[in-house]
Amino acid sequence: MTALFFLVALVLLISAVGVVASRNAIHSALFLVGNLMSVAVMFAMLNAHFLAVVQVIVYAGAIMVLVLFVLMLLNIKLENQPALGKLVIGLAGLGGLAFLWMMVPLLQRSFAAIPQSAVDVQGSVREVGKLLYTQYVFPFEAASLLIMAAVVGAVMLAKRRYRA
Amino acid sequence: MVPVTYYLTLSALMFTLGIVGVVIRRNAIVVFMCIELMLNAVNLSFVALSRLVGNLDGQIAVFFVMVVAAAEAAVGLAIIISLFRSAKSVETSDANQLNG
Amino acid sequence: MNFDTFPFLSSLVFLPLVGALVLYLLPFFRPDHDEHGTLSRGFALFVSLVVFAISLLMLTHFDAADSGYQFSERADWIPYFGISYFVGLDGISVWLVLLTTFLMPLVVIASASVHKKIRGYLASMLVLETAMIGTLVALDVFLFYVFWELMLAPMYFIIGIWGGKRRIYATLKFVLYTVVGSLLMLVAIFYVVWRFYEQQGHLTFLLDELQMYTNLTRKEELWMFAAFALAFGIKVPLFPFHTWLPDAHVEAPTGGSVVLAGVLLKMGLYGYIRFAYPLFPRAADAFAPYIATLAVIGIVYGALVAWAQSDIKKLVAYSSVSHLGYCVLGFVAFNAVATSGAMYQMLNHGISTGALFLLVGVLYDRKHTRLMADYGGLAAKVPLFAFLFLVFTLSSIALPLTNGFIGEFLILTGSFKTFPVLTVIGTTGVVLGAVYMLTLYMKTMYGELDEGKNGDLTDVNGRELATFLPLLVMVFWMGIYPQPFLSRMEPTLNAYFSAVAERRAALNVYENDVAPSQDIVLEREHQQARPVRESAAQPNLNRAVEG
Amino acid sequence: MEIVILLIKVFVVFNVIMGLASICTWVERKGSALIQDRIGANRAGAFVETDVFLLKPVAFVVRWLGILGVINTLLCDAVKAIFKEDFVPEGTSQFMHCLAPFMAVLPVFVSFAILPLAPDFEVMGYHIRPQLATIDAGVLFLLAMGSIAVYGVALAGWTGNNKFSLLGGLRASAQMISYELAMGLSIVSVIVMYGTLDLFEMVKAQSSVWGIFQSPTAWLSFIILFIVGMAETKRGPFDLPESESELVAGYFTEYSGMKFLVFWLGEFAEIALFSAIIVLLFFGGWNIPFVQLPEGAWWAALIGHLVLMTKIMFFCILQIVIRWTLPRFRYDQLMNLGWKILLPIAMVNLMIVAALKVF
Amino acid sequence: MEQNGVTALGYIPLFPLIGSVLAFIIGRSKRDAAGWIATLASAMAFAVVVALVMAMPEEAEYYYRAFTWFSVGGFTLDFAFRFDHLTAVMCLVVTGIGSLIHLYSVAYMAEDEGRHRFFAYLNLFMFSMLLLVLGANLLVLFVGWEGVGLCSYLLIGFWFKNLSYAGAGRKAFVVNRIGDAGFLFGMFMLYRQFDTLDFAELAQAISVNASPELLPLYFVVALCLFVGATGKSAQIPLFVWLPDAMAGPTPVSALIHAATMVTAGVYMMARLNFLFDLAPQAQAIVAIVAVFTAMVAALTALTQNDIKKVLAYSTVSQLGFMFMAAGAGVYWVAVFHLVTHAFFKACLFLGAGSVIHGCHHEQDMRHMGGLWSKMPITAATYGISTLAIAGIYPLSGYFSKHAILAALEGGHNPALEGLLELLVPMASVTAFLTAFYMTRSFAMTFLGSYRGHAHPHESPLRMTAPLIVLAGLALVGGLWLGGTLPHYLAPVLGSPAEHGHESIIEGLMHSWIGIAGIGVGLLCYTSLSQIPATIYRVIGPLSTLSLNKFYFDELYAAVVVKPLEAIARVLFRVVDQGMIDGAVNGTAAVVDVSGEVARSTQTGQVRHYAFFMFVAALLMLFLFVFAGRV
Repeated sequence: MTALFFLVALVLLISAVGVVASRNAIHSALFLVGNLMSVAVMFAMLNAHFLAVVQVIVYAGAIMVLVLFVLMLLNIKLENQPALGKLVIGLAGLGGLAFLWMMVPLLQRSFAAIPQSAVDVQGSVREVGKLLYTQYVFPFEAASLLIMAAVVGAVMLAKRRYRA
Repeated sequence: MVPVTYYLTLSALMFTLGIVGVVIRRNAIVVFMCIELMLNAVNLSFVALSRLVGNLDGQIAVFFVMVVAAAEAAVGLAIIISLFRSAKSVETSDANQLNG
Repeated sequence: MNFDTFPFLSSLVFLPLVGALVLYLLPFFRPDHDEHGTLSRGFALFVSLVVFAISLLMLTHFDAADSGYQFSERADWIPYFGISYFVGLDGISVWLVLLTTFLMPLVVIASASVHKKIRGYLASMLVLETAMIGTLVALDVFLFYVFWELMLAPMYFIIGIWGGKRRIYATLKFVLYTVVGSLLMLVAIFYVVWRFYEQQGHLTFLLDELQMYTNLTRKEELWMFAAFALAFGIKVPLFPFHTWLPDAHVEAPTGGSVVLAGVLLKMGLYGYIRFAYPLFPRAADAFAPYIATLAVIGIVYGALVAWAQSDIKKLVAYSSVSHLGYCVLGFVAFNAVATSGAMYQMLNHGISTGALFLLVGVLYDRKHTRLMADYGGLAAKVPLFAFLFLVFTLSSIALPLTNGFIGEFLILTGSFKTFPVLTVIGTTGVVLGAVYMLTLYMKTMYGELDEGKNGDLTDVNGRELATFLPLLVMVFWMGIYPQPFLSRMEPTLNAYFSAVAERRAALNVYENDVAPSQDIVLEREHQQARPVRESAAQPNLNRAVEG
Repeated sequence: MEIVILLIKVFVVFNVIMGLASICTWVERKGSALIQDRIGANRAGAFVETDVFLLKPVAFVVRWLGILGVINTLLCDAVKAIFKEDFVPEGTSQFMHCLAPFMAVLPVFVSFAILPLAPDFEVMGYHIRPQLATIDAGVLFLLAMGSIAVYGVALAGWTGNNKFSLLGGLRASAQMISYELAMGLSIVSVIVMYGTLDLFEMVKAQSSVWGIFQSPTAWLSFIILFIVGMAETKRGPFDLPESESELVAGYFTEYSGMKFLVFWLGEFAEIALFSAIIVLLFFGGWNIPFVQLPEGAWWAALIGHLVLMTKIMFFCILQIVIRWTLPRFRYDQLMNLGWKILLPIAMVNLMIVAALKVF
Repeated sequence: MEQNGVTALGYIPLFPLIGSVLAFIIGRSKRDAAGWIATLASAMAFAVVVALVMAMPEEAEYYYRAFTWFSVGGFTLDFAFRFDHLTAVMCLVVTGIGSLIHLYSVAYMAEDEGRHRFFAYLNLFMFSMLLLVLGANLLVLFVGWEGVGLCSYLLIGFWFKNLSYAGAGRKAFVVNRIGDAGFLFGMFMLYRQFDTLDFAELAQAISVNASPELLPLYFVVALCLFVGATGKSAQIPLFVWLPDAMAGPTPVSALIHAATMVTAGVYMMARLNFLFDLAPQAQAIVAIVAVFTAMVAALTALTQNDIKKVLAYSTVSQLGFMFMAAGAGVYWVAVFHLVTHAFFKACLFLGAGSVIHGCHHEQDMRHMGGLWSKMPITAATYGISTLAIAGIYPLSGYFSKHAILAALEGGHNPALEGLLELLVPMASVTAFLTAFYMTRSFAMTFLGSYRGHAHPHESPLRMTAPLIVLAGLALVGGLWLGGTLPHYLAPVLGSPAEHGHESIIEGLMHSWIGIAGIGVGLLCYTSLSQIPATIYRVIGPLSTLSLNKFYFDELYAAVVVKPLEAIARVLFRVVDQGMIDGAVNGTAAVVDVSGEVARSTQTGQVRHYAFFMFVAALLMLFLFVFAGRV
């Protein structure tokens, strides 16, 4: 199990680096798809099956398709400007390292102590569905409203305004 | 059973990459993708912690994060398209009219 | 209509405001808006005269022997914060109110030279009068501050709209300068009220209560007094803060200058008397020599710079810096003779400088220039004007039998007791005063008349004379027989001195047995940066001491 | 031991897919010829002689098989595809160009994993359940794979580096996305009907009566699913993306050789996939009406499998027949059908099924 | 002293005040009436004074309290008058000579169209002078003191069309004001020490605590008051305004700069004799300054060509003599000389006035000469007065001047011991010079041949009558007053040392200085006219020095006036505009610049904003993580 974990983790990180580092937007999009897939696998390993599938459907299936659509429609040329100066990359990297340097020990300290709970929670569609429609029904409806708004917004924004 | 700290460290790494990506990259869509990356990192830690704690709330949270991410993607990309239509390029550095 | 319950002060304060409003609404009543403003001028004059009449009536009912607040009216304004509408009058403020109501009609008459938007001008004047009387009679610190700030608004418009060429710069500088000072004062007021609340448990803005029960340590007192001193120092143009005055005067219209010099400058010193000294007696003593030095510098500096001026109005402006230097020196000397001299000199300055500005206004209306070089040898052409100008010049350089002399003599005699050396330097101001005023008089009035430029000059007309006659009478009356004025100030001043002395003693008592512990407490608190400041224990301690 | 069973299962499933796909290609070519009253592909003669003595028996077998014509055409196609020049249009990245067909085909193959091919049976002491992966989410996995398929098409269109293939790719993905909705809803109504997500349980639930008769509107779901199936495979009346007169061959105009073969096989695999889904969901999978086979017997499982296969072949042929009979949709009719007809009906159907389920 | 006293005292100053107001108002329409109203008013005042002097019992003094001027915090001050012998003498002089001069100036100013203003100022002057003299406390005296300064300003600058005359008026007023400042210091110190300014109370308080440690206070107060006196009575430091004061009409010079105003200083020292007696060193200083003033003034008068300037310097010199007497501690002699000087100096000035009037405003002596025949009365009276001032025996000048020299030698004042050998000879030399320049002026105007181009004529009776009266007083005054004055002033100034009655011969013997002066003067300016020319050549630079009044004016201008003007300009330009305004505008500029800096962070680049957010988040995290532990 841990071997699988490290493998998937590796894929995940490589694809993440790929997203950030690749010069061509399409490549980074594909890397992101790979990343999302590996996250889905992670979910599956954590018994969150419903989430894994939903992750694939929502992220890989819908969002990335949109991204690819946009990329292809706008036929983004390669990043013609030179990559940002060394200073900015260095600085950002430094910031990232600092963040890690602080965050990782913090996580270690705060969560290592908590014992692994006995209940082996199963993220199956049934359990999640049951919980979703009983306890979290209000947020669920709110989410649907949000999506409605997003759709209307997207249409309004992207609709080509024909000169009257 | 893989200890939870591994997952958290992994998500932290991913999150950092996301942030660095956002700060470094010039192309709006790549920035958008990096944000998706960060969101995924958060989802991962959610699920890991929900397993640690033993109830499904974490997973419900991830569900809603995905909903929001989807909505955000729709609107974000619409913006990028309208941006492209006006600024003829998706480089964030070109869209700096709101300065001064 | 028995007069002991008639609300004198409130009517004095709010009548002009009502007048201003009616003036504002005038065009709605009389659609055929009178083009050259005679209707609005007449109405404004009527309002100001009524207010003056009421103030005279009040004066007759003013009991000279009573040292406390008379005609006081009190009502809760914002009970939650302990702010109340508490107005009262005593020996200190009675004559200043009279001066305001006395000058206002003259200013309105003198407003004939203003032609554009006359209604707005008169309305601002009336609002200004409300603010001025309000400031003088307010005994609630908050109410005082409200009127204090309200004074600025109309003045801003008067200088800003009807002023000379550089009016925007001048009025902005004037307002900003004063506001900065008064904001510091506001902070100080809140601090004092807060300390009062800490010690007494309830909020109040009443000056008397604050003065009686707020126990401050010496360090706090110094800071508070410094804030008050700065705010009032800017208003009375004390030496380093005076640069707004010449600009404001040069650019202000005649009426604006008269009011600004006549009354507004007195507010600063009145502030010292009414608020700064009673609230912080010990700090006042500590600051007294410095303020006195600044005052004397102001006298000599004002006189010298006035001598170097070529613009008449600027010369008179700097002369008022010098005259008010005397008033401050007199007050800071803090003994019966000097302080009553200072208060008397405030009235004189109001009259003589007010008259001088009106005179300059007369010249400006005819020749539209304020430079001395443009005039010369006018005495032959306009003898009556020359005579009036002579009388007011003499009053300004404090010639005996004119009002200036009494004030100046009292100030110098009184302050010689406390600051001998400073008074000696101050007296040179008397000589320098004679130098620049007579130079002004000589350059404008004597010498050859240049027919070309000033040939067509017309002498003072009836309207203008109407503004000068009352001032003339006051100059000689206050010069020859000042007793009625002084006798009304006397009891209040004595009570005032004893109150401040007694307060100083009480604070010293509070200082040496309670305060030290409190200071240590303060120091300790600062070190540990403990968020919650325990102050519960203090109040009962103080009450023990007080009781 | 499980690994071995697993491997066997994988082998079996792979063969099923490839078998179905290749047969379909042949059926397509012969069927369309039959419909259009012409002789189908018969040229791919198997007339092979060889003077090498050793190879003679092989040649004989090939000639005999050739008679059947089926294998022969398939072999010839395969051989043709392999030897054709593998052309990559310049201007696009070579990697992307190769990646596209696989991204298109991968989901289809992966989807077969969850399809149960026969009732479970006992053999040599092992209880074998002929379903490659029993995922808890079950049918949802199908939906997931459906949405992944869009990538392949989109990428293919884009790497073609010309306006026509790009437009073709976009139209194809747009079509697939819009019909996914209807598919999702109809599958959800099925899930509501059976109460489970796992296909195996679904087929079990149909042992008594086929799915289509279980609830009054089941036939409606069947029809929607069938239409969506046609649309997803971009064939039949819905083959707008690749064969529009002006789009030349749609998104895979630039593909030739092996990559074209992958696309083509993928397409037929998809036909097989959708017929399988329809059969499993609505036509009782391996259940023969009114006949109750004994549980667990290996021969019963074999019969069940064969029954399943015949049903799937029937629907494949049905689809192919529909393709060569109905005229092509106009793009707006296509979208109109997808969004304004199928979607509302699917929603109503879902509501009715849910209502029935509750009361 | 009875409380409200004699209201008549109030009338004395009241008449000139009413006269001044009436003259101004009525004069605006009827110019001539103004003159007569003014003269009438001063005459009536004179009449009241004479009546009071007659009615006053020997030792008594009148006191009249008009009203309490102001009472503030324990310091009450009444507007009150005192009338004792000293005041009586001064009032007689002021009102007497004043009325004569009014009469004279009615004629003198006959054709000047601003004469109503002139007479109003003249009466106002009389009012102030009477206030000064009658004042019962230092403050009322000070009121009169400044009032007189004001009137001299107005009268000197009467012909204001000429800017230099106006300048002279201003100069007079400013110099007086400087003196008054000194006077004020004196008053403050007295008030601070004794809380009162009333003469009676002061005298009583000072006599009570004449303790040694107060002596330095008395010295300083005496000096300050003397500074005031120098301002008013034109002594060394502050005498520069008197010569320029000649810019005013001649009657003004006669009244103000000869008889009344300039003597105020002497009167003040006489009035405060109890104070000055306690400060011998101060008196010594007074004497020294007086002698030097006399000497310098006499030397300057030698070379003046303007007849009024000569008389002006002679006044300064004679005042020097009066202060010598006061400095020596013998006040009645000072008053005696004051009175006699009033007589002959007024007569001299009026004579000069009638000469100028006759020669149609010609003031330069070089254009006169030989007027003896044309203006006999003026010449005669002028001659008598010249003899009087020179100190010839029977005339008043001799008695007072002789008394001064005697007093100086007498040496009542201990502090003067050492200096006497220097002072007495200087005094006598000055007396000789006085006689010399007076005869020079007499000779140049009246003797020899007429050098001017106008045709002089005798002045009308109204001008010559006062001349005759004054000349008569000059003649007989000395004898009469010499005897009666010391006893009359005894109650106020203390009884004088008795001195024998001289015979005529002794008188002539003692006045040898005067005779010698006149002789030499006549010799030089009648027959041997070339002698003065040669003398001038010999002492060349000295003469130019004296001609330009020892450059005092230029000195003051350079030392005081110019630097002050420069400082004023610098203060205004550099300090006011530059520093303070600079600071104010500076803060505004600072705000502006900081605004600009803040604006530069808004680059419009989304990346930058993202980065800022990231850094901020890092900081927050850092705080969160490490705050707990630090």
